[in-house]
Amino acid sequence: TPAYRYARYPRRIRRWPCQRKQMFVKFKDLGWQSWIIAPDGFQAFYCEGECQFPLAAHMNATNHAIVQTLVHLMNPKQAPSPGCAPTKLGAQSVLYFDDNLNVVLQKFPMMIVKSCGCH
Amino acid sequence: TPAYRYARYPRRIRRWPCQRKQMFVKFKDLGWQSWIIAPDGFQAFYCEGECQFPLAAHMNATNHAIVQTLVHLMNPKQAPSPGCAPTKLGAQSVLYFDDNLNVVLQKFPMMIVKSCGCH
Amino acid sequence: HIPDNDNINDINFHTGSRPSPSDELPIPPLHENPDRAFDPSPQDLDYKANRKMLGKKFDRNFMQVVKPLEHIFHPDGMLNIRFRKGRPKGRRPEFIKDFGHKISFGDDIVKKLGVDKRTKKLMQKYLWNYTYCPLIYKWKDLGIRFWPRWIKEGSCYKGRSCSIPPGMQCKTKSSKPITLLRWHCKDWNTDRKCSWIEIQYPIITECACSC
Amino acid sequence: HIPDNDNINDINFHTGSRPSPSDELPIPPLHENPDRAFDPSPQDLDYKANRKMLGKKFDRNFMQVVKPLEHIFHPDGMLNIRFRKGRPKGRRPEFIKDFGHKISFGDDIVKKLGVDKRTKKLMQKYLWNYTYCPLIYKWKDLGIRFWPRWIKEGSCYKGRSCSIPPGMQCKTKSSKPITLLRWHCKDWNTDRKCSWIEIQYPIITECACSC
Repeated sequence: TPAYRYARYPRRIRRWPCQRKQMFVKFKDLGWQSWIIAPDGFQAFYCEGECQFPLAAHMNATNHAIVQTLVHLMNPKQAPSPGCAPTKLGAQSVLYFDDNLNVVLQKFPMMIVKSCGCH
Repeated sequence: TPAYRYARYPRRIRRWPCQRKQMFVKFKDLGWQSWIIAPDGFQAFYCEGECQFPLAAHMNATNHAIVQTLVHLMNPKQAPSPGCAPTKLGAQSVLYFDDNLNVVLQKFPMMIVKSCGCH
Repeated sequence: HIPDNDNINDINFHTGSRPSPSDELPIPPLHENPDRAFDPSPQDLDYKANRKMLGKKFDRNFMQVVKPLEHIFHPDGMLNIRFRKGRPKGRRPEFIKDFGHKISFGDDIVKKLGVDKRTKKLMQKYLWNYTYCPLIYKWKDLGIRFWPRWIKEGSCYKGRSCSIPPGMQCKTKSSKPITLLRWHCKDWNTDRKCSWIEIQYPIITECACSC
Repeated sequence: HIPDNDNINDINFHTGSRPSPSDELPIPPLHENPDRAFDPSPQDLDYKANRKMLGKKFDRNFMQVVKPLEHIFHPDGMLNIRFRKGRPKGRRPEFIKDFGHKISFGDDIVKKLGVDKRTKKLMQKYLWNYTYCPLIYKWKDLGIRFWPRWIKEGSCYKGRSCSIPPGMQCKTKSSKPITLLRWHCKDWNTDRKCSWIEIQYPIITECACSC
């Protein structure tokens, strides 16, 4: 389908390799200040960028990503290149209203991107 | 930059949600028949699709993906939607030529996509 | 499916659209917005008024308004061990009670301990001590936006491995919440009136040996 | 940086462009292309010729050409335990040798075992048996493209937990390769001549208790 090809064959321009980028999240912007007491926001980061052959060592590519990269190179119609995704995530403590409307301090796992890679 | 916007704002068309798709890999197609004795290929699968709000339960979204989805919804310029990536990967046994040119049977982890999710 | 007792703040109500917490301890320190406008002023730190607000929930064993003496004498914490008759105080773990039974591999190979009852009890006592995971209590300053600001945190003793063979470590088993006051400005807007709200802070109360 | 001894097949030479194996055992079964054109024909299965090809590498303890009797009598495998003087044959583990020392928490709390040397040895022997992870040997048919096709695979006994407190399990510790023949058609092309090649197949030889 045309849309499919559209997504797969973007204009031949220079693209950034898979990397971690900043994304400061303000809970007020998400409408979450009603259930989150503290903090008021945090640096969550996100991952974005290309996963093209050859994959650099720091890309922490899985075996599957290495295979998919090569399949895409040999035949872009068969599969897209792997996605740039978090390889390591850290936790964040949050003071918030729980189900019983008590304000509790708890750990929220996998909130902050520590590193990105090709997956 | 125009390219950046290009990648972020694709044409408004119906897109498939994040899911697992088939990708049968023939080692001969990758030029790997010289170092891999067996098997001759395998079903590796891959992940592709959209991660848009609200994320369905089976998307196995991390906390970070939930946050990023909402940030993207509120302000697409600040971050893209999370990527569709493997959440579970399985191993594959391979008979291959090792560094010493012996043919050995070993387990190659994270070769086959078992499930996909938003990450 | 919207439940009858529809609580818009219920985290489960928003499954998929809100992040989920975990019960794991310890928790990383809360990250504080450095803007001092969000701090309580001296008049908000009145001991009598705040003490009255907490009421019975004030637990002097776990919270103090000024830097505790114990923190000055034991800045790295104090081991919380209590022994009774040479072994840890408290209920005997199941695996200690079961220790000494016949070992069997398959159908016909069986190995016994081969000692009298008294010696077996000595061994059980030794293993109980060996696998025991004591708590360490350490005073911590939570900062000016908490009242009282000093709390006694629990953590698990991490020295040698607590198992035979070695490999397992002492980790959190149980916790309980203590009640504190938190200075909060609604919507993080200093034009709004800020006030003290009651919050629950988790304290580790028990450790156990696990992988 | 291209090394002097440049081996184009060296997996490290292609880091990032080739998948990497792991040493973990056991390995999942090899997936076979079902096309029978890739099978050896009866004349390729000549015992004398193939036996000569393997030469000294043929190990009758671990490989057989026809279904072994042991497999008929013990289809679920056989426990491979050898005891000597009431405890497992082999070197005494370090943690058994060290067992019974004073337990200390911090500076001043010390707990002793409090038994005589003979009783301590009885206790060590018991714990050695308790934490012992025996091998299970089971014959497996690898299919017609391997020669010999029956091999004796090792696996780790998975019954009760092997640790005190419970939590750890018997897992692979060591392995060794056995040499077999594999029927291989170059480039998986049946127009090409197929032949037997020597391959190494990993057998688990030792298990140990771990998390």
